[in-house]
Amino acid sequence: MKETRSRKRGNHAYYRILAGLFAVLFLVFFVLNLVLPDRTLSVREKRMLTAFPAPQLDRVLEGNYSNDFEDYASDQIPFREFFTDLKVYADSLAGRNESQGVYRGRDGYLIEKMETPDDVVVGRTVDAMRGFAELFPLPQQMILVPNAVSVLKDKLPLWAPTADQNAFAERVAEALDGSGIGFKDLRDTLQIAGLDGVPLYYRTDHHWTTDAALACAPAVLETLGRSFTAKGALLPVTAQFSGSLSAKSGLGVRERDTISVWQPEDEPVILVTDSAGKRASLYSWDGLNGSDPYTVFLGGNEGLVRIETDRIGAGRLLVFKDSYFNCFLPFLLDSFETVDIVDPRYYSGDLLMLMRQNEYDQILYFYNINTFSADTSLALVLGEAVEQAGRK
Amino acid sequence: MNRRRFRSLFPYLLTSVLLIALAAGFLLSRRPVTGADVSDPAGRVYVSEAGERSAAEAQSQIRAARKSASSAGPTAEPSGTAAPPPTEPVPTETLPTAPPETVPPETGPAETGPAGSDSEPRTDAPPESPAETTADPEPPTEPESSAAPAPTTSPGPSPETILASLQEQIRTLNIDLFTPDELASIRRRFDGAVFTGDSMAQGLVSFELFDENHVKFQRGASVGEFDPQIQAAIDTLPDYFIFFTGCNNVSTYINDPTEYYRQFVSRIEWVKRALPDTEIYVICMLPASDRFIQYENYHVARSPEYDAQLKLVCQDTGVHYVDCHWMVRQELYLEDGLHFNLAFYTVLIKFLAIEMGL
Amino acid sequence: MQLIKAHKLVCAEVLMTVALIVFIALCVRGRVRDDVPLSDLKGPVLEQLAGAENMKEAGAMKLRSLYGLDANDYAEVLLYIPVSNMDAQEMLLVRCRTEEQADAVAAAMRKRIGDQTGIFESYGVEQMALIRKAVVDVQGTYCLYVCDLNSYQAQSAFRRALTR
Amino acid sequence: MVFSSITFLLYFLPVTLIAYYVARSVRARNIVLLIASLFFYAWGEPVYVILMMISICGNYFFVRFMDEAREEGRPVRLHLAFAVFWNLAILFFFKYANMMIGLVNRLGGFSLAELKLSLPIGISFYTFQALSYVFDVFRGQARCQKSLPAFALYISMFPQLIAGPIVKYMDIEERLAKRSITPAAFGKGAEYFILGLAKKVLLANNLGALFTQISGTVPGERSFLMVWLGALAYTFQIYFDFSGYSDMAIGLGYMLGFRFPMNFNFPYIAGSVTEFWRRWHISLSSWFRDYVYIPLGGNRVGTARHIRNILIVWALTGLWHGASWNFVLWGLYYAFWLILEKYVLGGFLARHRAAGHVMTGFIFIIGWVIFAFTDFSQMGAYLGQMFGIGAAGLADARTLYLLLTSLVTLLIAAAASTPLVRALYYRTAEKCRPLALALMAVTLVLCLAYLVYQSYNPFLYFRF
Repeated sequence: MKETRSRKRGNHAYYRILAGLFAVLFLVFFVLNLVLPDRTLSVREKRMLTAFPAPQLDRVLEGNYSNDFEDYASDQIPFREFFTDLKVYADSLAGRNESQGVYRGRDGYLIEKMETPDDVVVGRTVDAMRGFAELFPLPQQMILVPNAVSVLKDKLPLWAPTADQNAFAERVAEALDGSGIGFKDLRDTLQIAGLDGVPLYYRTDHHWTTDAALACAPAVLETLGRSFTAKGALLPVTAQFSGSLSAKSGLGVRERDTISVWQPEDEPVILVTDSAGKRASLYSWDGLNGSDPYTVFLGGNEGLVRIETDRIGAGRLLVFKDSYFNCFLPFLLDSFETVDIVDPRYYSGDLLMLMRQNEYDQILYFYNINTFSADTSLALVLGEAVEQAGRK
Repeated sequence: MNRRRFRSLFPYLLTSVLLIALAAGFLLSRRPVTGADVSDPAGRVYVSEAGERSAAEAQSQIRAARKSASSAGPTAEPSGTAAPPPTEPVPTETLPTAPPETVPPETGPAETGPAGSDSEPRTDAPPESPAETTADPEPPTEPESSAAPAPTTSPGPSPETILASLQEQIRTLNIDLFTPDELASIRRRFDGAVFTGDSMAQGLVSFELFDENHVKFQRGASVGEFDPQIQAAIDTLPDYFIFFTGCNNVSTYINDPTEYYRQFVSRIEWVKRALPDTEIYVICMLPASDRFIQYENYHVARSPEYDAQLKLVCQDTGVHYVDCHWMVRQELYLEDGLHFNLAFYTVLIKFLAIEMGL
Repeated sequence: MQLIKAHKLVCAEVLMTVALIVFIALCVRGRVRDDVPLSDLKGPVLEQLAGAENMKEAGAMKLRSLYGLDANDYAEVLLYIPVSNMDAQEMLLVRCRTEEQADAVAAAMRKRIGDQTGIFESYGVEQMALIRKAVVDVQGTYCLYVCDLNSYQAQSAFRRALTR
Repeated sequence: MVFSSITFLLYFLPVTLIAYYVARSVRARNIVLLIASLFFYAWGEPVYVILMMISICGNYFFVRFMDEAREEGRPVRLHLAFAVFWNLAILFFFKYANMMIGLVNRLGGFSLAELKLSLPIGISFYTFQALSYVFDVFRGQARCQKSLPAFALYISMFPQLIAGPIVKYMDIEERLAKRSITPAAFGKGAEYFILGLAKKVLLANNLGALFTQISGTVPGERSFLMVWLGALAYTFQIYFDFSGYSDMAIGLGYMLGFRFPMNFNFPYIAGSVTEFWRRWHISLSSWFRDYVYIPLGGNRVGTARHIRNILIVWALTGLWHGASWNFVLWGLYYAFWLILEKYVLGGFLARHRAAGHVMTGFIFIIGWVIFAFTDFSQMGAYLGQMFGIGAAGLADARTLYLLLTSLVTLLIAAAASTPLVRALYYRTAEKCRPLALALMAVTLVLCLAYLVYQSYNPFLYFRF
């Protein structure tokens, strides 16, 4: 071929050095990879790294072993964080500002995209809620908290595509119409608070801040027929918070958020009961220092948590919730005697028995839009109770 | 370096500088983060009294608030108090059991127990009721429960009528099980109670009568082997603490019933110290079925002897001994002949509710 | 001589063709089908079970509380639990969406055996007899857990229904 | 195993190269390379490695015994036909059986159950190499290979086993017996390998993600500009994926002392479809030319038979790329343009170079859309939208966002598909060596970074 001949005289010196460079790079890396010990935990990604997969005959024959080994090889590569940061840096040079569904917004905000909701899934959830309301015609409220992708729209990168949370909220409101379940979308409350300079969402995590929860407390309690009069202050407990969106996308690894906690002047006496036993404080301080500081609110994944307070006769509340409610709970404690909190994703108890055992005065559904639009557990838990009631 | 050579090398130098700049930018971006410390503009630091308070204190404060509220106004729901003890239940036909070989217990209850019992142990005098009493179960003695404050009898049929209907159901062996509403009200009344024991207690969970928060069991454990479960039960800060143990203890302490006595006393003392104002109930040691004794394990035939020890433990430690022998029927055992079926448990719980005055 | 030489070529051709056909047959037969709906599998497997009559179908909540699995993650799920929970007969059929999912389901099934053993170990004599015969089997995207006197017959019925 | 994986780069390659250079004689090196290649193949296909061994042994014995028979003057034409049929039967059964069953079911109304057989990786490549060996020996262009390991090495050598180039036996015959490696050759190999890896990992994978996102969008939400952006992205993805692999294969060949033929010669700067096919997947088109087109008479026959030859060869070329009818359509699509250029547009193209380039560009972009969609209805919808039928408006925010965030990659891709980038690199290598070396090192590290990130799937901890 004409083309290869022209390089015949090529500069051999260059290729000899390149050969040396290539050999050295690969040898050094090969030796380092064998010598350095395997790591078990990646703090940055908040996950366990794959350990050496012992070859089993059936896995090898099915051809799955090669995938296991590739996971191990790339998990245990030396300087793993260097490489992931380099990739993210190169992406930003190439103009990409989205990784794993998370946008790198302005002012250091990481904002999670909303996937187009599956109306069948949401329909099933709403039907289950209506069925449950017929079974237990107690006063019930649905609180829907919009996420940063809708409230902090101006922080999104130019033209960044995402599903519309406001339209979704309106669809849910329509679906709940006439079901006896009150509906409150906190969009306006949050926007007003935002204008007053309240920091509404964490930069590196998908949750809303305690400040935002405080700003919405009066509106939420009003829907529960109570008023939020408690006085107190929001005090910071950590400024080292690097949240789940940064772990998920690898972006914003240098950003840190501050978590604040509500310090009321007249603090109610409370007794918290969950699977780990009973404790007198709402907050889990070792959760704060663990791998996800947001678990300072109410601890890890609990199916059922019971809160008893010394506000006797203030009513008994049942809450179906996701993690957005955890930091809101302190604002309710003044207004109720007992608060039973069910997180359908982890609840495997008998909801019907729970309802029969306790005479609740009110039911509260407290969800953020991203989780609610893709949730299947609430429909499962409510549906099981309704079906059991039908059978007995 | 003459101008022409410089001009020809210029693009490469430019690219090199750009490359170095980008590399520097990247390395700078990986500087370790020195996060700000936690500073509140007004200098306040979060201090939570709730944090200092122990769970037990919190519970007692909340209970106190409830009591004061309930005495103030009728709205509070009736707090659990002991109903009046049942009058003379009529024991039906006695239980045919093989006469136990009599092994006179040499010494009184030992002083040392794992928790060092400081209650008034019967140091020297051997327990008066010699073990060789006939197997005829005396009628349930008067549990020396401290006189409870004026009981507010719950509405509905009086305990006596419930007990009579239970005995009738046992006699005719057609026992009606819990309806969902009955079970819900039973669970509400037993909300302040916790069971602990071996597979006998585990039956309460298997039959879904109570959830795991109210039953801390260790299958196959004799009285000295389920301390973790006792601790877990204590941690739930219950109003009522109920021991429900079975025949495992017979084989474990086969040659020393008094050791069984000593172990049980120390556990009860431990619970009394941990939960001073909690009422403790001990369900009697129920015998195994005849076919189990014949085919499986003749040791178990001596269970009444250990049951007698258990009664002594209750008398000595001043806790309630719940005698359920009258409800034992061969037909109420499961296939294994050692455990009981749902019908038996249902009657047991209804009877327990009466005994505890819930 | 030529005859043998000629034969060598023909023998090679025949031999290699036979080898090819055998390999193809093994491949085709070994392949597990992934188009079989659970409703077709339910019949053959259930009729093998000795304790089928005192079992009842259970829903997604039981699947979560007993196995910690979420029914929505899988294509189809079929769970049978004993009528009285003092018995140990149980059967779970899961049709996964991918083969990777099958590994996680199999692990949950093995953990279930451990839980059952923990419950019945010290006193459930008959129950332990069943649990010792419990079977976890993965065929492609199908996972089966059977705890019954005839678990092995149920497993072979499960495999027969899935291979060609 | 694939080249673009950490397992290959940090485990397989170093071990293999060290073992290869420790072995002194060519025979020992052949053995080392054979073992490594079989392990390489078995890693991803533990069952089908047996099929490849059957193909190797089969071809080895057929050709050897045929060679002996031919020396004794006995006719072997029949056995040759059987050998060819045997190889094609393997390829047909494992790759095209389901396609044909589907056809038979549709035409005859039967309902034969489809064979759920997964496609063995690289079967099209090693079958074509085996056939090239059979033809070369039969035509006397190569001597029969007496040593089974050497022949097995030719078929299963790991650099060109998975994605080619398809090496004709006669091109490699003498290097199987005698070859040497100089540091400069190793360096040359390293250069090819790094550039190939960069094409695959940095360009092909990223543009592939863009195309997947666009083709995955519901047709109703795809604007006119978006579908063209998607087509362009796929055009670059398929080129940089294929040519990246070929460059890596050629690079590894250099490191092992082989010289594999150039497989891609900047096809996207072709001025006509004919020239495009002289630059695209050269080893495949030359295989079809030598073993199918010329034996059929090539263009030395009348126009009608020449057109028939082009149709046959290009339909087969399309079919070779994948077991579904859109590939055949893709082949015939090019046959149509080749015939048109041969008999109609020839003169016009010679005179209007610029128009030729633009026209060829549109032709192969449309061609790649046919190639990309195995489902005709999706293909139809996509193509329709490319011509304005059913597109949701000229452009929308989503399209502009996709264009904005992939602009840099597209520009680099466009530059890299012309000889410009390589020419610049060679001049840098001569004029300012440290910069060239630095660029090579940075490129390699970047490729590793992107490969490591693929496994970056933090446990969705925040889902609680």
